[in-house]
Amino acid sequence: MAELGTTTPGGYLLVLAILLPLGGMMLSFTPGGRWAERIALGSTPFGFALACAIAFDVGRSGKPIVYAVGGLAPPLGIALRADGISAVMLVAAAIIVAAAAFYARAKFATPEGVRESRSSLTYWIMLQAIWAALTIIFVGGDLFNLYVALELLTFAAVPLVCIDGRPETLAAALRYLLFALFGSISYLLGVALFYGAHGTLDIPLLAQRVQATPVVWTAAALMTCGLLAKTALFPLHLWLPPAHANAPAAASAVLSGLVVKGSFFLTLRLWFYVLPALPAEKIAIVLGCLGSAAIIAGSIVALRQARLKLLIAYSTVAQIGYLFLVFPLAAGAQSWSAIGWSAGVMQILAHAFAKAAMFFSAGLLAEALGHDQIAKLGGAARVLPLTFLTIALGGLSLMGLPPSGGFSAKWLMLQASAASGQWLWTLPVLGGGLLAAGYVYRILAPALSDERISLVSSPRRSQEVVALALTIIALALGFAPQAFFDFLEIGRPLAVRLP
Amino acid sequence: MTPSVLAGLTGAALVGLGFYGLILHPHPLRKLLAFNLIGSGVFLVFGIVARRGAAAGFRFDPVPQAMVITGIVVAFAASAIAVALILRLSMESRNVTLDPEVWTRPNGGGAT
Amino acid sequence: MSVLPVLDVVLASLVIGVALFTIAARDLFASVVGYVAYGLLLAFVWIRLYAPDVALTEAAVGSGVTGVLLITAGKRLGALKNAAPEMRPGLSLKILTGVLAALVAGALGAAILMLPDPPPSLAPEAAAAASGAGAGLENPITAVLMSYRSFDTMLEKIVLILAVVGVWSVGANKAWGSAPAPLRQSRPYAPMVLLAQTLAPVGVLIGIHIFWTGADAPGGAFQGGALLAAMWMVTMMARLAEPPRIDAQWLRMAMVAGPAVFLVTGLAGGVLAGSFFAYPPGIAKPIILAIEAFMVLSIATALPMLVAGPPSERPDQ
Amino acid sequence: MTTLLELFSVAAISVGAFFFFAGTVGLLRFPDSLTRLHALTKADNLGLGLVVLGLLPRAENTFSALKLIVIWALVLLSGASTAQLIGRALRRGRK
Repeated sequence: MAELGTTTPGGYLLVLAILLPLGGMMLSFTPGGRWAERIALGSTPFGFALACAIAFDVGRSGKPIVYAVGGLAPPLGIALRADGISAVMLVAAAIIVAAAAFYARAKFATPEGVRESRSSLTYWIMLQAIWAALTIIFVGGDLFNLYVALELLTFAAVPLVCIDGRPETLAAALRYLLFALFGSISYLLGVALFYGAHGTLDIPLLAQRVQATPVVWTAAALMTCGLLAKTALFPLHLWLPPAHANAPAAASAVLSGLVVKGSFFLTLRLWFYVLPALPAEKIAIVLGCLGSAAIIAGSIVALRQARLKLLIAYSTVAQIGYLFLVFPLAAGAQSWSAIGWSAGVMQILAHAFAKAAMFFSAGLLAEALGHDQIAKLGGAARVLPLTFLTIALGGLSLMGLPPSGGFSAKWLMLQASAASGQWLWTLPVLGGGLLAAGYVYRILAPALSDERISLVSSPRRSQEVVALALTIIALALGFAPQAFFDFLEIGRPLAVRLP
Repeated sequence: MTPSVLAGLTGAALVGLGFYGLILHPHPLRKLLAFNLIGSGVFLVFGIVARRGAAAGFRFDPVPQAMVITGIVVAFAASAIAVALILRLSMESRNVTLDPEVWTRPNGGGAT
Repeated sequence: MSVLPVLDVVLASLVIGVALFTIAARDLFASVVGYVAYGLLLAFVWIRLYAPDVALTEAAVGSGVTGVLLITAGKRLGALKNAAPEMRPGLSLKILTGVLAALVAGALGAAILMLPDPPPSLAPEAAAAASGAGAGLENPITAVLMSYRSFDTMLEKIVLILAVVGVWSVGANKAWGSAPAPLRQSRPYAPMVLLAQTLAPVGVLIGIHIFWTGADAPGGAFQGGALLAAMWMVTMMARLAEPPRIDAQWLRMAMVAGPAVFLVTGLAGGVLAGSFFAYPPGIAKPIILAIEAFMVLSIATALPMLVAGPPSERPDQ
Repeated sequence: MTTLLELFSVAAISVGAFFFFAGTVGLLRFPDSLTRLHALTKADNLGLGLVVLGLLPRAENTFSALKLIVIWALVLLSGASTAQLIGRALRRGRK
């Protein structure tokens, strides 16, 4: 384990990947105005290239790449590490942020004749801040450093929710902020106890030292509760639908596709990287049950929504539920845990791309029709074919029909349940798929009818293409080769049961 | 009882008190105060961890103390954003409530 | 020496008592005032935990600047006259929450009592690194903040800028670019003006002193910067100065200066010192002091802007 | 000489502490806000002044003695100003 504290050859890439959006953010803030947009857009290709370089380096060496910041190894210093899932998440985040940036040019370009406008500056700065925070979350190796990154993520996400300033968005943003603050303070309390018990916050060092003591259990419980509140796992999901549905589409896509995954990623880090040695079967079952409840409840509520964006937001609540099935399905060092692990990561990715595409399409649709009432979508597919194609293909992935990333994820989940003999988990997976089919049908069926509908404005082709491109990625994930799943295993610690 | 244990138990009590206030108070500013109480309780836990870690000629472990300083700054930033939101919300409407029922508007905008 | 334990118990009960008042007070404003008093009491607890640096931060930020923020908010809310929604929670909910809160506090208290003995500590590592990566800084906390965990410190300063943008973004579209509302609504008042005129110069000197001694004694960039911020706020309250326009270039550059210089030095470390965020040996201490000086500037400008709130459409009301 | 200074120091601090005590009693017992304010500022100014006076002989060097005096002066300044501000707020409230 000693090598996890020393810098590896490609390690400097991790620092650059973090500093690029941070520097871009500060550079955007100082001159402001149109520079914010230019810098944000201009930095996305570089960020994508860095993420790819990191993924390439991890794949080539077959080991995590590490950077000890300041040349000082943990426990005193802070280390950054990228393993298989970090690299995959970095690439996914870079793609979705870039897509959001290109999509948002239409709405958040600084208007003519103004030097700087409120919503434009806020959007471009917060987008870069979200990107920076997620990058740190994906590669951070120190629990306190990750806390600061979590707060950075919150402070960047909340203003996006209320960016158009209507009272209901302000209320949604405030509720989101309070939930998120509760989440991070609870996480921080766990961090304090971990430090008090073991004198380090470095993830691999902590993993070596932890024992199943009451202090460690308390710390783990506090951190998990905090992260669940931020991830909006049922029953702590109440803040999510109004927040995500009221934000502008260019922001909702990032919030739903990426931001909630940040805190989920840390939950994975906590249980699979910090505490793999803990006998946590019961915790895994509790998390799995909450996830199942989220799948069923979220989908049923989604079925009853009148507004398209709220429906998609409730669908996020349900899809987050699937993520938590990874805890019972990938636990331990069994032959089947790798299947469960692949399923979980695949679900993160498939949902990120499909959901971002659906929010983009919902935004286009609302702009073109002047509303997003599902009941009044009659005939809309005829006038907006590309947008509805995106919704249909994204829906395919959400339902879990082949060929799509969503299908792979759910199929792997079924396989893992079968292999591990935990048959009960197949019920929420299948039930959730059926319910998802129901709500996707609710959108598509009226849209495909013969009614006549008039457009307020016609959508931009470039925005439609961005949304379609993301769904195509979500579908392409369904063809991921075995090498991809092997890549996800790089750096995943296998449980070594404590005596 | 040593001062550090006493401070730790004080911290635990503050976390409990803040938790109670955060859940029960309907007014968001009161919730914010409760959140700050929890925050200071958590910082006290860091404080006793630092105090217990006195070694090598130091009367405290400097690492957790430095974390508290960072934490206080972050908590202040959080309070500032929350206060701005609360004030704006109360200017925009008569409701300062966060009750989802009040804000569920079936024909609401927010379409784009 | 035997008085101290009694004083500790008295202090702890006072802290909890004031916290209880903050939670239980009927009146919003009373609760806010209780919170400010609570912050000051906490500073004493920090002194007793041998944490003078934290005590300074708590007094300056946790109680001082946060106090101004909350009291201003309480007054503005009171002026708006839309009181809290009268939805008193029911008794059963109260009992349930109370039990839950007691459970949380109990579990936490038990965990604290069960922390291992001998306690783990990074103090030996910090002592060993003091002359190397610690750059010979006598104050180990400054060494942690500026060297061992400098990455966290840079991020924290960026969080402050982000919070400023977040606060500004809540304002109205029309107001964008103009200045925030003044910190006090009233006309200049002689005693306040006198206070600002006499206190501010002294306070600025003390702030710089706290920053400068921070390398070797309790204090540092944050505490010093917070004091400078407070002095700027006092002059704004006396209406000797008004909040600046939010699109002023000097303001934005001052706020970004600290983290930007930090980031650039961190990058330069990759070339000059062999590792990002490392300092070249020998000149580490002057470099750290230079970064801290810029951070003082950033903190002194960012904190008052966070308190002043979003840009306002009516600058003179 | 040292004993005399020591005695003076203890006496001054004790008298200062008494003023603080009296001020606190006043704060709790006086009937209205203005009189309470009077009690409070008396305690602050006089009590702290005496405590500082008592601590002066114990200061390690001239610089720290100077610091003590500056502290007293700052508390005097801020105490007096806040008392003015509170007093004005009270008078406005009565109108």
